[in-house]
Amino acid sequence: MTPLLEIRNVSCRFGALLAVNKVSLQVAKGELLGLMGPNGAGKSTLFNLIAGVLPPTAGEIVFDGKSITDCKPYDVARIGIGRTFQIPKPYRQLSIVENVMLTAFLREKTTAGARRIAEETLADVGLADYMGTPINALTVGLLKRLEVARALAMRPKLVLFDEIMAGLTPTEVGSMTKFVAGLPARGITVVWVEHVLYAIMKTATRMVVLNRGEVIAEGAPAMLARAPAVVKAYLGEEMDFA
Amino acid sequence: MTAFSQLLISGILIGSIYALMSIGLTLVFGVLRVVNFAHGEFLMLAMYGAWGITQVLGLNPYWGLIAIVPAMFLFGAIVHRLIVQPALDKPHLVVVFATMGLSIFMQNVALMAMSADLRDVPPVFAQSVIIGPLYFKAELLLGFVVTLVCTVALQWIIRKTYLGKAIRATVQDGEAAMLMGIPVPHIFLITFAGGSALVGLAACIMLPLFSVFPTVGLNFVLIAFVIVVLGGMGSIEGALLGGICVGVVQSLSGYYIAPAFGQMFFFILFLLVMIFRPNGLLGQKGAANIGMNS
Amino acid sequence: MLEVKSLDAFYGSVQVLHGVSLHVNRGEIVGIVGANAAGKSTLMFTLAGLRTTHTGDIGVDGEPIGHLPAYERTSRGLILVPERRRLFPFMNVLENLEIGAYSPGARAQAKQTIDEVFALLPVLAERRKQVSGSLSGGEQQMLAIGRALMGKPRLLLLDEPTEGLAPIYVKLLFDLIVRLRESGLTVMIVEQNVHHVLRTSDRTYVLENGRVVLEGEGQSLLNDERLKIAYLGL
Amino acid sequence: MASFDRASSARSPLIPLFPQWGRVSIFELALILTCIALVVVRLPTSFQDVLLLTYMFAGLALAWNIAGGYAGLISFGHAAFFGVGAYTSTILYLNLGLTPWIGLWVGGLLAAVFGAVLALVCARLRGPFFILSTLAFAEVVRLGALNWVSLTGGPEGLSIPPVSGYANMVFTSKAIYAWIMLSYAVAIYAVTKALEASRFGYYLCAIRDDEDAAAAAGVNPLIGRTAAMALSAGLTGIGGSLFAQYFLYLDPTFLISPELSFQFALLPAVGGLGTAIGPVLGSLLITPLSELLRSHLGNAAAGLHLVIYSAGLIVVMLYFPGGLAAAIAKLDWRRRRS
Amino acid sequence: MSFFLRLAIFALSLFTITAGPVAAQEPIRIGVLLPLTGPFAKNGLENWEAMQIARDMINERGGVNGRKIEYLQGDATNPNAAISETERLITREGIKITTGSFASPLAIAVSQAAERNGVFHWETTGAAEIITRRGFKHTFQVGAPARKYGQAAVDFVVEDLAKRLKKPVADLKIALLWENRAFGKSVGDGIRAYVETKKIKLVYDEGYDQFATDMTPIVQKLKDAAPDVLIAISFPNDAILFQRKAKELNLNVAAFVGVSAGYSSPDLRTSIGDMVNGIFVADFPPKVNPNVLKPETRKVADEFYKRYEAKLQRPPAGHAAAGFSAIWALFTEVLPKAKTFQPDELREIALKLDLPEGSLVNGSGIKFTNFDWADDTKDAGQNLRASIGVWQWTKQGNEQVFPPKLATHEAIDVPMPDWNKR
Repeated sequence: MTPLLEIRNVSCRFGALLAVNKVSLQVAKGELLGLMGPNGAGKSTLFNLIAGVLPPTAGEIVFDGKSITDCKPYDVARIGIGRTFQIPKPYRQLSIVENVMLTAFLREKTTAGARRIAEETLADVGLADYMGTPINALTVGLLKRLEVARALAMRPKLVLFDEIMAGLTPTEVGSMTKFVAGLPARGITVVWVEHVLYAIMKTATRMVVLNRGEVIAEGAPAMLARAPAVVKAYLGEEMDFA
Repeated sequence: MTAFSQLLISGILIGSIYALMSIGLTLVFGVLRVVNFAHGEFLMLAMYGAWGITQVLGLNPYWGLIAIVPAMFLFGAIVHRLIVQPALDKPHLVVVFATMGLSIFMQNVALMAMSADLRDVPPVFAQSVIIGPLYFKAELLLGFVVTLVCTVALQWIIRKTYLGKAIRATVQDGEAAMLMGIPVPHIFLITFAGGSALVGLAACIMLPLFSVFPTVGLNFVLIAFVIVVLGGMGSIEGALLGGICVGVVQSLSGYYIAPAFGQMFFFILFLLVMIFRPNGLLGQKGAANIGMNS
Repeated sequence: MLEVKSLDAFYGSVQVLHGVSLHVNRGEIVGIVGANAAGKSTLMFTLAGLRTTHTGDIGVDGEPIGHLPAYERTSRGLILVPERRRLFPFMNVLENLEIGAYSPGARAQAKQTIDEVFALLPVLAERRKQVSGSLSGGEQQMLAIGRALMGKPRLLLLDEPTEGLAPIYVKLLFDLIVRLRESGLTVMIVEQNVHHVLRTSDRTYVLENGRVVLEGEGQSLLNDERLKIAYLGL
Repeated sequence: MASFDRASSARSPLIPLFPQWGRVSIFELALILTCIALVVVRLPTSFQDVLLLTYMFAGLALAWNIAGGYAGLISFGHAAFFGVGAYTSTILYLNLGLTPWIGLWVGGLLAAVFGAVLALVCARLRGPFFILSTLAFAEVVRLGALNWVSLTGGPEGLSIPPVSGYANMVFTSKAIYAWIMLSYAVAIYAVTKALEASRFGYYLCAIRDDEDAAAAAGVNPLIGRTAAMALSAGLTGIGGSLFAQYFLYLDPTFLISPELSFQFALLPAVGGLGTAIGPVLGSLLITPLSELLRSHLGNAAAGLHLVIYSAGLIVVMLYFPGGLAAAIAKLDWRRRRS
Repeated sequence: MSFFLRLAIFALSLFTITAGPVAAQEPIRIGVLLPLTGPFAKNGLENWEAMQIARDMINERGGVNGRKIEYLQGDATNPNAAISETERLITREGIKITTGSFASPLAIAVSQAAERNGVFHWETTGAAEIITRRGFKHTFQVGAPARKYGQAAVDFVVEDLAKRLKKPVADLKIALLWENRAFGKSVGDGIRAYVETKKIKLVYDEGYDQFATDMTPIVQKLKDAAPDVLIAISFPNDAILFQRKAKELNLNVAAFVGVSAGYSSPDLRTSIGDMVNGIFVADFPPKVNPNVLKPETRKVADEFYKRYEAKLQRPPAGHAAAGFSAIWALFTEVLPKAKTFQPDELREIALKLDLPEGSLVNGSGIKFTNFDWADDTKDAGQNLRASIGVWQWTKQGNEQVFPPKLATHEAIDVPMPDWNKR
């Protein structure tokens, strides 16, 4: 079976910095792929390459059999890739429902239809009670959920989640984890970057570890958590103070 | 050939005067990210002040500098305190409209106080300076020299003095500057007041060249905007370059095309630069995006 | 030295810190660890007086400073080296250092301090005319610390100082922190790199979701399972 | 772009204050009915010119608001579109005898083309750079109009013969003009309301609030910005044609002036950017106020009325940055809290 | 909101109703539209002073048939405001007669608004040809049409200067420079057409923008063209800029004829000092040879000049004198004959006027065209007897030099000495 998303030897360079270095990845349909790595590992850059925000300096990205290497973000969205932003980017002058409607418009041209999808999606992510709240009064956690709702309202084939757990309370993390875990069953493939590792470790079907722009490990979560390279990359090296 | 040289050099000279009057604007623009739409009226006020000094004391306008520059510094500080500072943490449009309101306000106060008469001072120097076949007004040459000195001095202040370094630090990273103990609000105040003082300097240099009347600012303010953006916002040497570009384009287009098109050609030049080099000729990368999001 | 009591901090209307209380004694190295977005940087900014609004008390040597703007806290001896260094990229090393000594008290001694900083961080002396944006990451971090030292701090706050640094620099950095403490400086350090912090610090606070969830001494905390849970989710 | 503070995130902040029927609140309905009544009752006949100017500026402010308020394209060059509209219908009428009833659509179309060009020219510019570029653009259009003498009459401008008749769209009765201007304003109000309810309208708001997020939602920001500017410019151009038919004289220097562009932007800013009701409130407040100040203080001392007007403007901008609409909404908030 | 608006409008309408005087002899109310703010304000305010003097003088003489004159003022700062203000005065104040408006674009605008409302407009100084070529019935232009300024300038060059320059007319090199606004372009067009009939070719003919801040290219082009006579139509600011630049770049012409506002303004001398000496000005005569005036006009003229100088500490400029002349003619020649004060009646009276030159304070007469002007049948309401002359700046002040009938002095300093000899 051909993978839904295939990244072939993709590199991205900012001046002297090679942020992503010849990364190759395959994401199968229905997978929940976790991407982990310390700060500056290149996770967000990789996301931006897939989402069309950045053009890769080398390599190719293929989605659903078609190359999306040169696609703009709006093209990528239209072919069915949803994404969240690490720092939430809500439309500050719109209401919560309207925020979600904007992505829903990709599936439903009428306002009423989009509103229906938006309300369903909001209920889905547990924001049903907040529909009347002004954006500026939302906590980080709620904004993250709003990001998730926006990415899902377009009924994507693939979603890119970028640190959706950061800033959430433990209970929130719990319910969100459960929610994300259920997505593949609904036909949505997930690529997920997360710093709150216990959430992703429990959920992901497969993990990829990035460090300094390169893939350093790949495999089942439980296995990776013990891998020395990963622990080293994450918790830092032990230092010799002698 | 003589005609061309004359036009070119005259364009450079007048352009340097435009640059001088724009430096204050570029400074404020660069540091506070604020477009002062009342800049032309600041110039008008300072020219009236210089004119008043020549009338009351019978001195030539250059002496007016001694009083006008500090007076405009004070005026700038007051305007900053009353209008600009309260608008800084508000959306960008607030300061735009507030300074535009100030512009109308000052124009009409001037009209009430001074009437619409043109005010002039007699020429300071009796004769043009003649070099070969070329003629130059001595006041213009002096203005050119003052602009150069002023640009160099300002560069020196910005590069070498503590205040200058604090200003640059504020521009490069306002938050980090605060962490280093730089009182950023005071830096803003000093910059705005200093920019106004520079307008005062420009006014004294311009008074022997141009008449002053309540709406004189309108004749110059668009030129100043073009120069500031053309040169790259906040870039002092950019303002000089932009000013000279505008002066030369104006001079050559008036001669080789038609004077009836007036400022059209440098507006077109301006739009072209905006399309192809949105950061201006000497502007820092990303300058054009400043003010985009809060 | 530093006393923080039931600090609530907000970005706009969003509350990020919830009732954080902590203290730092003179001459201590205190670490703050926690997962991403646990509120570590917010705590630092709030202490330095930037970005957030807050309720609760912040006191330095018994004097409340919570109401002061950032630039006045500097002259009270509280200086933050912010995350990602935040150097003035178009200025050279020397100028960056000079700016560090902006507050009046520090400026008077700037010439002397600069020699001390160069003695402490010889790499900066070599590069004094180089534009800071062109320095390597490690050099930049040294400069950021040097710049802060120019302001004659009594309490130095370091936010993620090892981020993006090569191991050699990480070691250098922690050596430096220890030396600074020996010269009488109090240091508070926010780090992702748990090992480093716990090895170096006298006491460490663990933040989670804007709350202090753990407090303890270095080594003992490293062996505390609760840390791993808070941090790694293991 | 600059986001104006609004007390609640609802697009019509007045809704909570007033009961609503479908998309139209009682407040809006009452406002429109009052506007109609003011024309119908003809009580203060002598105020009809102020009234019709108020309606015209309400329409123009609404048109500006589509670009400036919804799409975040703060233009200080809308007088150029106004001028293009005015000149087009007038030139077609004077040279080809085409009735302005048709000419105004041509004018609007041409103005829309100009708007699209401006949006594309300024595609990469934001903030003050965008503002200054629109200003420069309008100046280029003005100087073009001034110097294309054979078409525009140059500095002497164009005069439309004041011969009344429905075909030439010239009337002696102020009431008819008031009706026309009112229809214009109501039509653009309806366009604005339709925009608010449409996918396109949401797209514009998204581009204004966060271009990256909009792109992630499948919105092409360049196309959105261009379309918004073209729509806004086109409606402004139609307003220009109506203006020409009322004033009957076009002078390039004052028609395409920065002052006029500034006025277009000012009314929505005072009333409340990015709301349908804001520009209307702005025009209802400012236009009569400036006319009355001029007529009552113009005689006292030259310039005094503008001194008062501008001082008021500064105070309003500094203390009510969200405009009247936000102020009213805030009022409501306080009421609900207490 | 709209309730308060309505309340405000209601209150204001009450105010305007009650503010009207209830005297038995109601005053004659005239709307004066002048630019009191903005770029034209200087001349507008001067004109306003002259008009106020006229009102005071007529009221002191007992008014018009016992009825006082009352002015209602509108600030016609630009054409749009001019139309609004005219509409306001007409619709809200019920004005039936308007006057003003100094500058051509304003005159075009004001007359447009007046005509559509069927109001009688007595234009004092506006000059653009288009004002009287739109087939308006109630617009009368007492000042001169633009072409007349140009004709006066060219006639002066041909009939007087050529002799003094000792050159045959055909050899004269004439340059034309005009400011690209309604007045400048209109005069420029007039001169171009007129010199063609005289078989003279212009060696230079260009307009420049009103916001010009640098005259170098123009002066340089003129140096290349090296004309004997330069005719320039300017507003004050550009006139000063031009003269300074001409001196700076040493542009010498044998004779310089400036047209109207820029060169006739009395404070040109305070602005550019002795550089004014020798410049000719084609404009309304500020002060004509008193011998050409009718005796009673002479008395009025003396009083006007005295009052104006007492009030403003300077003699009136030509346009102020013209404003006075025109409004005085309205007070003394038109209004006394009116009974109903309806526009149509006023129009009949105006068309019947036949005042020889020398009847008005500035030496003009009045005879209006009514589509019957020989060389242009499109014209209606244009004053055929408006006098435009040429006067010269001298060391002492200014002297009328042309036409010979109005002249007080002979032209001097022809050719003008070069800049370095002045």
